Amino acid sequence: MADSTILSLVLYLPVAGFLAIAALPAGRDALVRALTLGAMLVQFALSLVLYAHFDPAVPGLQASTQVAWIPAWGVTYYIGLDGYNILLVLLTTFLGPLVTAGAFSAITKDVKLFYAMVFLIQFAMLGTFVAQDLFLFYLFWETMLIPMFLLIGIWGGERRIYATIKFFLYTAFGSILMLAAVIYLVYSLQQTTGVISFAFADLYKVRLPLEAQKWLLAAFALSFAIKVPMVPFHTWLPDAHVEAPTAGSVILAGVLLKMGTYGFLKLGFPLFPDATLLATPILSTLAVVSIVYGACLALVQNDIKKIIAYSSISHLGYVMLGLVSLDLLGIQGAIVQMVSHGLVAAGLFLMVGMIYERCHTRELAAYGGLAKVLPVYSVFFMILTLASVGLPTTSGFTGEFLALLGAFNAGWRQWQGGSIYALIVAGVAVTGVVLGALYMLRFAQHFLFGAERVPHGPVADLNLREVSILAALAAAVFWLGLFPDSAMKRTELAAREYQQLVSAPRTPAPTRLTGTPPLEAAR
Amino acid sequence: MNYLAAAIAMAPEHLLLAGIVVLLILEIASERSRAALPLAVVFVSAAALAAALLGFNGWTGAPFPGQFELAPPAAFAKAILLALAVPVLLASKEDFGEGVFYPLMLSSLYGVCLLASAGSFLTLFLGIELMSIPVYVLVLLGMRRPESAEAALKYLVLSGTASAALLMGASLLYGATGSLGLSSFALALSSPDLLARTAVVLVVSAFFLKAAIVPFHGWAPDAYEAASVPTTAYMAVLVKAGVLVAAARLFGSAPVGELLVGLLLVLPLVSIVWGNLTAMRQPGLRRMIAYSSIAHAGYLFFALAGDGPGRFQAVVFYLAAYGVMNVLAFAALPANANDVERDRLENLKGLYHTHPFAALLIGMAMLSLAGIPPFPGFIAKFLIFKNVIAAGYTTWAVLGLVGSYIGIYFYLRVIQFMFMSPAAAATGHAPSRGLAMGASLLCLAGSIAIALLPAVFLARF
Amino acid sequence: MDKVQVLQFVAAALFALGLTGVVIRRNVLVMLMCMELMLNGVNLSLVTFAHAMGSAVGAVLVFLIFVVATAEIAVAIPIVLLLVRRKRTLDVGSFSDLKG
Amino acid sequence: MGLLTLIVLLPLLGFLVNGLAGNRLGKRFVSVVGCGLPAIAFAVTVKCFLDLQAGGWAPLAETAYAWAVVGQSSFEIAFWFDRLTAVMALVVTGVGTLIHIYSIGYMHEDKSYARYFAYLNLFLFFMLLLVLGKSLLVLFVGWEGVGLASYLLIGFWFGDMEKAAAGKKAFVFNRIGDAGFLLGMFAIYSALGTFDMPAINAAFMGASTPAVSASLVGILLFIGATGKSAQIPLYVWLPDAMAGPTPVSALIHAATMVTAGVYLVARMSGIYLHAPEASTIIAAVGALTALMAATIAIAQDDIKKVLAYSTVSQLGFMFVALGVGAYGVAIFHVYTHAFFKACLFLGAGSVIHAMSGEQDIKKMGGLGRKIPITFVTFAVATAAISGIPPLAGFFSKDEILWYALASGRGGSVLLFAVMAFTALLTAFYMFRLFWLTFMGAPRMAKEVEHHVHESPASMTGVLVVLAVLSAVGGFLSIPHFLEPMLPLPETMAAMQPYHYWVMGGSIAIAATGLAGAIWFFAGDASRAGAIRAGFAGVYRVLSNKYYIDELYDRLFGRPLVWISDAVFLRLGDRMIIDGTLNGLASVAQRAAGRLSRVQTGSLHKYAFLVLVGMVASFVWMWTHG
Repeated sequence: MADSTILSLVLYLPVAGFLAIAALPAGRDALVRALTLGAMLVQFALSLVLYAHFDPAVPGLQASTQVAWIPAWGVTYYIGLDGYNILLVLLTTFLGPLVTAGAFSAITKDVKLFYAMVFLIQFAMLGTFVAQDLFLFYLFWETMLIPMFLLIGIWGGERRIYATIKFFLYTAFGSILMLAAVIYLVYSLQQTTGVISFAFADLYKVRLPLEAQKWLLAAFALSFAIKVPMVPFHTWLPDAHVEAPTAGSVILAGVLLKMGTYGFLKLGFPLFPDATLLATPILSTLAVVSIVYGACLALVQNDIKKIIAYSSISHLGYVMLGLVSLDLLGIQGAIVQMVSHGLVAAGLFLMVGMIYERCHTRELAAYGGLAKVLPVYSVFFMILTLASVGLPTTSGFTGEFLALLGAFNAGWRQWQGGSIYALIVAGVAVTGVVLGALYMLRFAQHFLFGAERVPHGPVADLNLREVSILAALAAAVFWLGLFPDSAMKRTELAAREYQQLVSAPRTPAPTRLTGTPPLEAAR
Repeated sequence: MNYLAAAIAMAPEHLLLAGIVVLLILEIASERSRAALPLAVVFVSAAALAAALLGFNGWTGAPFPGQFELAPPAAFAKAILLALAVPVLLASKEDFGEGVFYPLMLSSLYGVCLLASAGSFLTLFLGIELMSIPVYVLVLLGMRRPESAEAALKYLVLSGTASAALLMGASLLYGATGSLGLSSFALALSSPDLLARTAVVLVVSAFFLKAAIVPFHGWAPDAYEAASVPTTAYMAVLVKAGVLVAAARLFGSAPVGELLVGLLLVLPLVSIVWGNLTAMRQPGLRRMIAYSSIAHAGYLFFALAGDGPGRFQAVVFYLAAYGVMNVLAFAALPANANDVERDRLENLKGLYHTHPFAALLIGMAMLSLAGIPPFPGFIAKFLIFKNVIAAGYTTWAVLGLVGSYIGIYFYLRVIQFMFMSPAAAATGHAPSRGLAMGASLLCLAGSIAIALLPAVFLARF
Repeated sequence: MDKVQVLQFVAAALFALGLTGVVIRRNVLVMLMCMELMLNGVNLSLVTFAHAMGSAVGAVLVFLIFVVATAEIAVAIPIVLLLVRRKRTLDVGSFSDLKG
Repeated sequence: MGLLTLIVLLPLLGFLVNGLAGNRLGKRFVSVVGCGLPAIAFAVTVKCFLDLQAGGWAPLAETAYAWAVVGQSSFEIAFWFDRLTAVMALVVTGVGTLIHIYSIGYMHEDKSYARYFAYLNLFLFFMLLLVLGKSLLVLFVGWEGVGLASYLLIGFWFGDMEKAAAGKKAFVFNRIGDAGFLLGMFAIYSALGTFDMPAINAAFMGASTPAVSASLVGILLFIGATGKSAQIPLYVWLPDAMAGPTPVSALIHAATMVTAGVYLVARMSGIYLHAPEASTIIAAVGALTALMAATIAIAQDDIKKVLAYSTVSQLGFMFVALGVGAYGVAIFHVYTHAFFKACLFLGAGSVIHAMSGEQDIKKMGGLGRKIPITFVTFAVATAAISGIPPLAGFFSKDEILWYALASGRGGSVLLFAVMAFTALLTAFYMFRLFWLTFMGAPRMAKEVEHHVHESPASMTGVLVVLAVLSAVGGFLSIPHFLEPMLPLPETMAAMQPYHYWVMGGSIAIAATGLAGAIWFFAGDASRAGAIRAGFAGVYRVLSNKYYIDELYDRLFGRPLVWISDAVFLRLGDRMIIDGTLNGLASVAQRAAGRLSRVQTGSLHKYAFLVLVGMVASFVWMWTHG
């Protein structure tokens, strides 16, 4: 079977599953669960095949499918795998079964609708990653909001309505401006080159005048920065995480947040290189602020979900730092850190969910000495905590270390060039290593150690289902920590392309557009 | 003149006319006949089919030169609008118990068709009035509420004023250019002559009034609320469609200067914001939809700011996408003996648990109206703003998009009610009925088609 | 200032008068009359132009307007009757159950 | 798989076996695995040493695998075995094995027996990674790993929040150091493009000076060392680390892990030889730490606390040696210190064992007769640390003092004076400890006294071995052995004549300290009491460790929490960001209310709006253009 076929299968399996369980009569919950898990496992297996077949030596797309869709607008249905998305696709399909299995006991209300939504969001997320056409990308990008909106809003906690509407409106605002930017970009392309196309590959070719680039980058960056989220666009995240059901939080932290960083990596920066280079100081500053700010806030939370939520903000700061460093090490580190955070945060949220099912509270103060009562649970919790702290041999280390090293390298080069700012920024970022240890160990200490305090105890330790979920995660964490090379081999060419796209100048198109530059159009 | 040509070109209109006659005869013949609805459906679908055929055969010509022209785009526009009328009819069983409604609706549709191929202000005026006057009656005969008379009066008076303004404008154009052809308006757009400019203002504001653009919108919420559900759907979709199609024909592909764009876009922008804001606080579904349709009228006029050739396409495509979802929402709305109860948004709480299918359909409709992908509403909105930006009015486009952002909230609110709130106490909602569900499924199919294969539609205009 | 212009001014005045009437008068019947007044303004201007240019189109439209106006009134009167029966007044201000 | 890899992997295997299946396998099996594998590792290390010797001391190197390859830069997991590695590895595996064996007896009653040995093996694994690593990256992996192991072992009895907190404190303070270490690594990498330590040393020794200042890198790396090796300002975690089981204190917090910083500096000597400023700082910090810790040790009553501060102080000695360029000597002290300090801790463990958990030396005394083996071995070790010839401690400490005075690389009279005084204090507090514990009249409660008993053979045996080592270990001159790769600094000619004076002096110092301690504590307690009363203020400051912990809390701990909570969370997130957003939302709501009130429902209002609209349009039309 051709890889392109497999990719389409991977992408559309969720749709098939969605329709299948939609067709089922109500009340067949067990069947729905089994069916979903089965579909997810098959999907993961298929994407493993794709991963294995993926040739690190081939630049550009693999397993791609392109079909004319709306010729009049230059929109094509264009999907494919490349170094940018291969790991994220794998991550998504890997988390799919875990999310499904993780929700077996937690979700008893509207089970059908729930798994339908899980399928839907799986589809949308995969689509966003594999889309190679800006229109298609935007379609999937926005579609993602709907299932997440329902996941939080229907199965969430007390303040779920507020949280979910906040989430939707926050993200939708970014998208609206991005839409305008997308259209403007495509029309500039048409006016400069004559071809009208939404394909990334074609859009990379155009080089807009700096003035236009600034506006467009601002629009794209806002949308992505909200998704990442970067301080100060982050306040939707804690609420969304706290109110969301476990599965929601896992998907959110595991994959959804990567959309923002992926957007920067694949679109935001490569499309507007000049503006990016201009904005690098701002972006790197925001990244470091996110690292420190998120860590500090995680330090003073008493809701265990909030701690992880803020830690996510901090961890994704490293990703942004690596991306803007434009240093190969940093970029690779950023990519690995995306995946690593996906695994670790997802795992932590799953574990929070497991304890919440048993003890029905998220108050950190309510817990204590779990290590005695739930030894197995504690072992996995410790592993994930250490991965989050970025201890060597875990995936967290690979990502953080390389990202920081890259940022420092870039800063060093600029220092030789005469500007020390970037170097200072990188230096400050390193404090995140200390703060990370502070808040995660505080968490672990109150949670696992000290006198035994188990609300609604006594409670049973993890069952086989939960253990296998966490074992899979732990395995992935160590795999990426000890042998990251097989993964990084596959992303290397993409990282190089990104680096080259952003830093190397392109054949400049006529700098004056025939179209009206933004904000001068109407008077 | 060539009778055959006239017969062919006006086949949809003729079919509607035949339908009207038959229905009237039926009405005279028997008191309460069950055949009215099926007949109406048959005739309307036949008319739609005829229009579509004309389009596919690329039939072009002017049986009444200068008055009535037909070209494939117009034909397809008719086909789509008539097709939109079918689910409205299907969903109207309860509310239009008596047969008398159907001839009225058909004659109104006749007006719509006339507008789609009007060549001069005579046909334009004829079409508009033919479209509107039956609707006054439909609103009045809603009769499920005491206020319907009041609503009808408001609609009638303001719409009458609009007609007067339109005619005044037409007359001045006549004076300025010596012709009543629509092309005279296109000429006037670019002429510095005071008379012509005055005429343009009069005509534009007449259209604003008919399309319920702020501040000419006063009648819309009241009329929408007091009318029966199918009538509301009809007004929101087809009347608006008729007006906008006429406007598109009027503007043709005439270049719109900076200055006129100001006139053309300021008020629509205002009504986008106004409509979306006001809709947030509405307790009733129909009133909310009324304000949402005020906003949507705003987007539709944005389409006219785009470059010439694309306008008609954009308008019709948007009308199709917006109309199909609007009708879907109304068709899926569960029936209720008490019209007020049926309308109250509060009563939609927990609808997913009582009427899951209806809830899903309404939910989709809301998202589509909000312009969220992957629903057709998004593609339509995309098309419009693409044209506006392509024409170089980026700022206007950005403002319009931000305005549309404001709207998202109240659509989400409906979904929140249906899915995230505990079921409301005894709402008296009847279980979903076959015919209405069929209607909404029809719309669903249509919307899926639009979303998946927009190119197929776009290629027709 | 020739005849046409004078007549046009009269027509415009009629139209304006009608519009103002619709806005300021609170009596439904008067309102309807004012609507007719606007239409008559239109008619006057149309015939004037038609005469001035010696083309018949304008006149045709005038006849059309008569017909339509009649139809409108034919619909309007029963509505007013209904309202009056309910409210026992002709004051439009009192027909304001629908608002918000 | 090469031998070096094998050395590293053996303890890891132990960790996996005991960690995953320990509880099911039973104590006997656990102890066999837990002690057997380190023993084998020791054997393999010896084998490697012999290979090294056979190979004419040409370093052995082997690459396990490439961890990551990015562009041109490849990060490999590679190992390196030269003279320095040999010494460290032998000490780690040797002393490590001994302490494992000791633990069998010490931890026998503990429920989490398997977990204990798993952790201990895990520690060995990372420690060996640290000393065997060829590149800074591998070293750092081990560096962080031993931190983890010590965190887990300090908090081994996590039921007690105090102990868990101690573990966290250790980890965090190490992390602070690691941040510096990271920066140092980054700077090196940015300048040289490699983490390979031989290459780095070569680059700095080479003719062309690298693009980075050696002192900058040196200081950054040293910050890492202050964290791991408990030097000012980051030493505060070590005393608290005594919360862990005593063998752990012996292995991790005395013999091996805490010396990692010393190893790092010695290993990177190539940099420090060209970093005079850094070296000066190291010497200063070392001397200060040594003095400060020694003074604190005088006023401590917890047997383990005293030993902990003595460890900090001894580490200070080592850093002084590093600071004056006598790297071999520092390693020499690492080696001897490993023996006698391990012996002291294990002896203390034996005492605590005998005292059924009591650690306060005020409540001891007269144990000498009851637990003779412990008594004797402890005596030997005490003498060794105090620098009584010909015990091990004497040789290493004497050399340090000599180079502190005479080294051409920053030796000075002041430095010598400080270190000499510290040596005096060392002898004093060690004999105080010794006397209060073993001599004089018993001060413990009757039933406790009744229970006092000698420890099992598995413990005493180890004590004896270590005692012997700390007695004779000094005759093996490590500096001489290391000289080919870590040449000793040339000494100032002016000082040459004083060499033997220094030696004699150090003996005298030790004797004085001993005498002073006996004079104070041998007779009735009143004498000590009088002195204590005399210097009440000083005593309070000392027994409260100069209030450093409180200072740090006020300076850093509380402000951090305050900023996070009050500024970031309440002001930033809640007030500014969410405040703005909610404000906008409510504005929209209010606007909606206003606008819907325009819809009054009366027709002529609507008509009026129409009129307004039209007029406005006219005005627009006529005014524009």
